[in-house]
Order: sequence, then C-alpha cells, then structure tokens
Amino acid sequence: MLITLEFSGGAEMLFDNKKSHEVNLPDTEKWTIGSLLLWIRDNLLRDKPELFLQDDTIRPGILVLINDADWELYGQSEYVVEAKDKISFISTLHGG
Amino acid sequence: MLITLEFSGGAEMLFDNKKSHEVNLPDTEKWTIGSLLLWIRDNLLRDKPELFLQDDTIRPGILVLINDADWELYGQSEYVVEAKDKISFISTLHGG
Amino acid sequence: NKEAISNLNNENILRYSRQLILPEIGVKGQLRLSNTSVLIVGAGGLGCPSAIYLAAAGIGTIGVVDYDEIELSNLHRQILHTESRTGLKKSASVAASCSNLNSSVKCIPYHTVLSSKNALELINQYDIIVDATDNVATRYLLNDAAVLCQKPLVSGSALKFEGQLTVYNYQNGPCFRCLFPKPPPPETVTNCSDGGVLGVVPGIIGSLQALEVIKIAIGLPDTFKQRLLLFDGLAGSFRNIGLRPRQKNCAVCGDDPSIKELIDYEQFCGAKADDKGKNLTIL
Amino acid sequence: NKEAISNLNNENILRYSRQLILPEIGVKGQLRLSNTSVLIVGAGGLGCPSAIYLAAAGIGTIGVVDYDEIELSNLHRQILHTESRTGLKKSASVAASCSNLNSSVKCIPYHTVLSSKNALELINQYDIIVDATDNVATRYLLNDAAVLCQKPLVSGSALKFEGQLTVYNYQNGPCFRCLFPKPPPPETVTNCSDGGVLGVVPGIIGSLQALEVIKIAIGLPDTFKQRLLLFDGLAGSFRNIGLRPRQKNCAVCGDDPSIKELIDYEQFCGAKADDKGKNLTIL
Ligand SMILES: [Zn+2]
Ligand SMILES: [Zn+2]
Repeated sequence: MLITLEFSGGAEMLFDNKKSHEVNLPDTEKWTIGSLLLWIRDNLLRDKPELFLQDDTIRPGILVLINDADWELYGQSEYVVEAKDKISFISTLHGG
Repeated sequence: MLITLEFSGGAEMLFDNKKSHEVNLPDTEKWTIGSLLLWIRDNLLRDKPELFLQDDTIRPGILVLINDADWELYGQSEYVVEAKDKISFISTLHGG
Repeated sequence: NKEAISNLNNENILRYSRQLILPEIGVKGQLRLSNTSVLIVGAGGLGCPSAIYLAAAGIGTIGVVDYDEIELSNLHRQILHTESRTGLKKSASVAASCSNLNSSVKCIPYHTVLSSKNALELINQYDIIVDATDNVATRYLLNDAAVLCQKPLVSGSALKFEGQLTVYNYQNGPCFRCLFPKPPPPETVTNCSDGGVLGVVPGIIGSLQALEVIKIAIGLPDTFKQRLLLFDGLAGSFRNIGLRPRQKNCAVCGDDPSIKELIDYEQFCGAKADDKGKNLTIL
Repeated sequence: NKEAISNLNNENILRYSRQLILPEIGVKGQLRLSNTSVLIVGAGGLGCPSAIYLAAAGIGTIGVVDYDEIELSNLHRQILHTESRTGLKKSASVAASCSNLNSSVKCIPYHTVLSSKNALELINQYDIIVDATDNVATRYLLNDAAVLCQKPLVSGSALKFEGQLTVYNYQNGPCFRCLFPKPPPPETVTNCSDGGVLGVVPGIIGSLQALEVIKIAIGLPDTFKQRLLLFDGLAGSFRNIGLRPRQKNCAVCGDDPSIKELIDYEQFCGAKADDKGKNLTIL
C-alpha cells in the first residue's frame, strides 16, 4: 500500500532532512497509525528514536496530521491507514 | 452536472459579491469553457456583461483557472468541463 | 474603565481613508479598532511586523513586553529597531517606531520578563494577546494566562524557513494545551539562536498575526481559530490544517481544569524562558 | 563593473549570524546577497516591507523609485514612512529607514516617474526588479523593460483584502504579457485609492516579494516562476496556481517579438500611470 509521509518543523532532521517520503507498506496486515509509527521507527528512523517516539507513541510537541487534518479528529493512533493517505508529522516551532 | 464557479480579485463584484457559486449545468449538451462563459453571462451575470466578456470570450485582465491551473494549460475555451470541476475567474490586481 | 472612542476626527478620517472605504471595516470597524487594546509579548522577529501593522491600522492601545536589549544580531529580522538603538530596550524601541508612524496610538512598553507573577495583571488590561515569543516556557505561560483571563491568543512562530500561525482560546476553540498537553523534551527544541531563521519568515508570520488581531477586533469570521497555517518559505507553500476542537479534558481550558492559577513554567518545560541559554536539564 | 565582495567582516558575521547558520544560506549565500542589487519600483504598501526585509537580509544595493511625496493617508500601510516625514519624498524616506537598520547596504533613492525614457537605463544597473507599483500602465512598462534587459521581475499586488504574487521573466518562465497580452479595459481597474486596501495585506505580499528576491539572489529553487499565489485575507486562504509557460507568440518575450523598445504605456492601457487620477478615457 503506497502512502506519503511528510515531516516538517524540524522533524525532517530525523529522516535525512527529507520532508516527503513515498513509502510502500507491506500488505500483510491492517495498518493503523499506531503500527505505522513503529514501522517508521524500524524502517525510516536513522537514530535517536526517542526524539520521535516515547512509550511507543509520538513524542510531545509533534502534531500528527491525516490528510491535512489533526489526527485527533480521526481517533489518533487507532485510525486505519488507507492507500494514498498523506500522514504528516509537524514539529511545533517556538522561535520568533 | 454540478460544478463550482469562483470569482475573485474584484470579478466577484459582478456576481452579487459572492466569491463561490455551486451551479448545476443542464445535461443537455457537452459543456466547454466557451459555452460555459455564455451560460454565465445569461444566467449569473447581473449587469454590465462587457466587464466580464468581450467578443464572447473572457475580457482582458481576467485569468481563467481550471482546478487551480491556468486554462491555457488545458486548451482555453475548448476544454470540456467535467462534473465537480472548479472553474475560477481571477481579476488581476494592480494596487500596491 | 476606559472611555470608548465614539467618533473619528478629520485627521483620522484622512489617515484611515483607504481602509474606511472597505465595507468590512467602515467607520464602525475603525472605531472598534480604536477601542481595542492589544498586548504583544515579544519585541523581536514576530513582534516588530505585528506591532507596526497594528499601529498603522489604528489599534487604540498597544502594549509591548520584552526584557531584552537590542543586539546587532537581531537586526536581520527585527525591523523596527535601528543600528543607533543597539543596547537600548527592545520594548521602548518598538513603541517609539509605532508612535513615529501613528501618534494617535497609545504605545506602552514593558521592559520586563513575562512571569507567573506579572502575567495575569498585565494580560487582564488588554483585549487581545499576541504570542510573539521565542521559547516553550513562555508559550505555555502565555497560553495559561490567556485562558485564565479569557483573552484570545494569536500565536505565531518561525524557525529557519518555516512558520506557523494559529489562534488559541477564541470562540470556544482549542488552546495550546489542548493540542500539546505535555511540553516537548527540551533536547528536541531548537531556537532561532541555534537553528537560525531567515528574517522575512517571521516578518510574514508576524504580519499575518496582525491581520488575525484586526479580524478578531472587528468581529470578522474565518480567523485561524481551530486552524493552523503551515508556511514553508523554501517551497513557497502554505497549508491550512484543521485542528481538534477544545478538549474537555484540557488541564487549563477543559470542563474540570486542574490548572487554576499560573505555575512554574521553566520547571514544567525543563527549559529556561529565553532563547539564549542551554536547557536547564543540561546545566 | 562593480567590484565583488568576497568576504564578510566581523561585524557582518555577527549581524547575519542567525541566517548564516542556515545551510541554504551560509557564507556563500550571504556573499551572493551582498553582491546583488535590487531595484524596487514603488515606495508604497508593497515597497516598504520589501525594502526593509531586503536591507535586513543584507542585499548589497537597493534602488527605490517613486515620484510621490508622503501623505497622511499612506501611513495605514506604508510603514517605513513617519508622521514627521509627510510631504517629503517617499523614495528618500524608504532609503533612510533602510539605512537606519543596515548602514552597510547601499540605498539609492530615485525621486522620479518611471517612464519609457528612463526605465531601461535604470533597470540595466540592477540584477533583480521588484514590481511594487500601483497601476496597470507602469506594470506593462516594467514588464517590457525587465524582458528587454533580461532581469527577473518579482511582481506583487494588493487590493482590499486580497493579494497576488508571482515572478515574471525568470528561468525561461512567462512574462506579464504572456498572461495578459491585452490590457484590461480601464473601467474595470480598481486602485487602492478608490477600492481601498487593508494595510497589512500589501505588508504580507511585499514581505513575500522580499523572500522571492532572496531566493533568486541565492539561486534557491521553488520560486514563484510560472506560479501565482492568491491570498485572500478575509478567508485566510492561500492558493498556489500553476501558470502557462513562456508563450512563443508573446509580443515582448516570444520567439519573434514585435516590441523591441519601450512604447507609450499610458496610451496602450488607456489609463494614467498613477493610482490617483481618473482614467484617460473618461477625461
Ligand atoms: Zn485547552
Ligand atoms: Zn511574454
């Protein structure tokens, strides 16, 4: 299943500074955001997984978007990922 | 056939100051942008059609967009309109 | 406690003529601007454009909070300061630049650190709050204070080539804590000193903050309440994100809040309330 | 003919430190900015933010063209002027504000009407041109002059709550005439004097013009070449529009252009080259 992952606000620094990733998830299981997070940790993250995940969920300060809407509107980590979804991880900025 | 018409940059002033219009085109014919322009003149325009059309095409200074892209990329008035298309008429601004 | 301004003098009719003719503003809207007070927290990259466009538009009273003095390294983005003012107080510099443009605006500089001790008293005196700060601890402090005082909070931020904009605690929309109940680990936070920022990026976001303030002051719809703008200056892209509604279980704006007075935000965030020092946890 | 600046002094390393650490800029990018000259045509609502953010970023030379003097009704959007400068030349006022922020930038005011007589000579001396004008005739003049001199043209415009931004004549992209071969009927054109404008709207667009200039100067990709940004301040929306490529039959930038020198643009447009008077056709 092809989906797009996006990282911005600094979160891209954990992923080779690449903001957009097309990824192909194995069709072996039903993918939720929860299981996607672990897949990202095991397959995309270069190092320092604690800067992305804490207690197997997203670390505080990163907003997760499902097709440009807050994941909270879709049941957070329970949401079942569909083909062509765009899942974004936005680190909040604090500079001014 | 349901489509969305949008007017901005001042072009909306010819259409009751309403920027977005959902319209239902009669299914009696194949609609091109060219025939749509005449339909707009006859069905939506309040007055002063010469501020919108000249010689049956769009007047100079209004950019026509088909789903957020320049109509020039789609054959201008020859483009065949499809259901759910968003056709926009953007009057260019000159103020500063 | 303030006497409302109920008409425009001839000078102001001339000064604001180009915005008075906008039907969405008109005399009624202009009077609303004149009777609105705005507290801008941070006289830096975001606060400068915010302040000058609000002064230009005729906001009645503009308060500017900043504890810092002007340094040469600020001038690539903090456009209301000048070379000759380096070493002087940022809050006074912004107030002076605003007054030079529009002397009918009351500009009040506060040369102080916004803290749990002074925040409520300050914020209570203003109608709309602009978060133009540069660090996590002050953002939580400002959020909680705005919720406790029931003021809308127009929040902007910028780093490198990116910017973010939203409006918290407005018309039953979410607050900062609804989105981020827990602060980020200090080691994940980058500030402008360490990460850098292109000056015009906070310029764009700060200008957009001024626009949001004007819309709130006049009562126009379609603000960034429960919406987040993501700006990527490198890509030249703007994205509009739909956010969650106010969270009933939010610690500060929820139905049964646990935070009823301001706390120690440096401790809560494990980081100092400036964009200069290292994190407390590292010290 | 200008001697290139090949290193940064200590003061400039400090001044630009927050943008020097951005990998996309660095010392190399900063030197490119220092060796770039930009001509801003129009010292009004768009020209002010453009000029100050370019000065802040360290553009080497900024020319500012405007024939007009400062009036009180300008100050709601033209934020580099001040009350005490009303009656003085706008071009000199913008240059002074930029120099106060960054004295290492060479600011050159031109108190003159840009015309078919002087445009080519002026534009030839600069690397990048900013269209911050307020009327159709000058926009066609500036476009043709930029094409004839082979300079990129960063074009912004604003009216009421709306703004538009694009980059013409850059990297084989289209020019203004490719999009609009014929001028609009004069009676359809609204200017800021008649239609009004909220000051911060040109503030946002002018800041975005500065960002485009910086990206072009440094050679960064993803400019607004062959793209149009539509900003609607009332809706809080930004739209990115894909534009047509350069048109082979364009009268000025096409393969066999008919316009090889500047023409009479007031006559071509049937409208005067300012945002004040009535249209020629009505007079
Ligand atoms: Zn909350
Ligand atoms: Zn052309």
